[in-house]
Amino acid sequence: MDNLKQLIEAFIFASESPLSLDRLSHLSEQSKADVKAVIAQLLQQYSAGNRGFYLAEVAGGYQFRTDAELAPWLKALNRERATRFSRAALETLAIIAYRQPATRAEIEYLRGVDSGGVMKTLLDKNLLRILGKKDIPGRPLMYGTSRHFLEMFGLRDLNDLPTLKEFTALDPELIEAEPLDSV
Amino acid sequence: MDNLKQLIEAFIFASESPLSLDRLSHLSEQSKADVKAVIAQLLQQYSAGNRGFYLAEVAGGYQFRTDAELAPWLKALNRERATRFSRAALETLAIIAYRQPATRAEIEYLRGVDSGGVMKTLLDKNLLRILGKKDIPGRPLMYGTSRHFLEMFGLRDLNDLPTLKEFTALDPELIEAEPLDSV
Amino acid sequence: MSIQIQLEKFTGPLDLLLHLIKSQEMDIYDIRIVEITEQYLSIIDHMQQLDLDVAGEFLLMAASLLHIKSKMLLPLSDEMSEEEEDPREELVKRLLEYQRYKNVAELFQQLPQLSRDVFVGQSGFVDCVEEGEDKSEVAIGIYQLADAFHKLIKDKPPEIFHEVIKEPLSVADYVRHIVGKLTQEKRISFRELCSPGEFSRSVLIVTFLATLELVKLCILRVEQVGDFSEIWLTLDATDEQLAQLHPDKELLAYG
Repeated sequence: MDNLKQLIEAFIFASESPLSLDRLSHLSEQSKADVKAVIAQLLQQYSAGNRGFYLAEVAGGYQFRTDAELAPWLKALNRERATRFSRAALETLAIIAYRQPATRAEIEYLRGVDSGGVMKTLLDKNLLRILGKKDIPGRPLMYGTSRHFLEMFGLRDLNDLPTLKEFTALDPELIEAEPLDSV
Repeated sequence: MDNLKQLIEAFIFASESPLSLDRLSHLSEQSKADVKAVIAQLLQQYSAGNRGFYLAEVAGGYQFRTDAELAPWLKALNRERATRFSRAALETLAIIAYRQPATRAEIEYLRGVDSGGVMKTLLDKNLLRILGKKDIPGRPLMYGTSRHFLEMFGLRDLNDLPTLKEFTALDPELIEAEPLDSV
Repeated sequence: MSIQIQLEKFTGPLDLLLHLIKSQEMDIYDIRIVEITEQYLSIIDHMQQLDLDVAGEFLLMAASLLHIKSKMLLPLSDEMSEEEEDPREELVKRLLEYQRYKNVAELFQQLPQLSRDVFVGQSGFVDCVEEGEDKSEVAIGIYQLADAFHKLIKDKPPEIFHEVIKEPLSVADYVRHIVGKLTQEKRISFRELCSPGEFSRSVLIVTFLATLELVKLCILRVEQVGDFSEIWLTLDATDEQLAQLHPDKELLAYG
């Protein structure tokens, strides 16, 4: 290996968990002494100068980590993932999009779990709106999707959502039953 | 912010997906011009000297990535298996990448073969997305490539796609006039 | 040429045709259609002899090739020959276009791919992971939305919401109804009021509730001569009292 330092740096960078000296030596097929010398260089290199992350010795191995002092800034990164949803939020949004007006009981029937918390989050994010009360005993609230929902998904209106028929048309098993020339 | 470079480096490092200039400017609460200058420094810094990873411009943002030439070594790390693309999947991706928004009928006309199953797989892997419905009779769904597609192939944006040699697009009217079922 | 061709190796009929054209060193702009059709058909035949499933698309292309071939064999009419299209034209266009995307597909295969050739850092070890975060996050788009809904309803029996269908009945309406009837007839039996054959159970319940309500309001008098004998209802109110009677849904507190 010509450039062991480059390789060790890449291993540590790409690994999910800290890599021990033994493991690095095994992976790079180099002696532990050689790997250790390279790690010493890297440790020094990353500690000099203000870097956004540093090489940490942790859990018996080596790992790149961000500086703890940057944590307040980096928290914003997690919070801001606007286009990522939990499975629960996605399911709830999907039911309401297709079933609106939908009551909480209907949503929970389909999901099989309590959905109050998720619905509140979606309301807070302005993806849902309350359409009124349903004219049945108990007068439960009816929910629908908001304009912001349409904007977020780039839909002109709700008719732009694929129907279930269109969706299942992609399913290979259904397609086999209907050969192409007869479609 | 005392040390913008340190912060930007940490943001890019800590983010799951590439961060755009806009996003970095917003997160760091600094002007785009300032952030851009810092990124230029980082790009230079990481390209100089043999590093284990470099700062890549991909999917409209910035992300640290390992060098492709280290792949044979890094594969040994216990990681999730890489997506293997079948030829059918790559053909379908190629057509959609260059012709988006594309309908399923267009794709199947060009490939000469049913593509529903392949498209579903690509949608499941988040490489495609539904762009809405086309304003022609039957309102078929339109498909395009996703941001994840750019990330997967290390493309900055769709303009980064290689230009096709002697590319003369098939007359779109031909496709409309000759849907699969009538061929 | 060898017939040992496996259709599975080809992504479709266009792919197979391109292979044949290439292996015969033909000019794609001037395909020898008779030759290529024969070869194509013999491959399909061979597959069918081996009892292999030949996909519909391959058979469709065989039909198209035969069609083009027959057109090519027709003598050209003198007047039309200038304007008439080459029967191969559309096929050539499709083959050329397909070839381009086939090349792109090969190029994609060679591009450094994420998690195959190129790796990104793991962000899991940033010192600021928010607590209680749902880890199973998904990127979301129209497809993901449709997919989530499809999966949910696929596992569920169709529609068995315990929806209570509200009949257009209210106690207030029946209070008015009974008062109206009694104003006309002075005295009616409770049995007549309820004649069970004609009314649904909910009508009976509402009628009963309305009767009780009227008794409570001291508007109705109820008389019975002996046990299990007829129950007679008569109005026991002045016109003034009746005029003031505005049975209100909310007031009565029945649905």
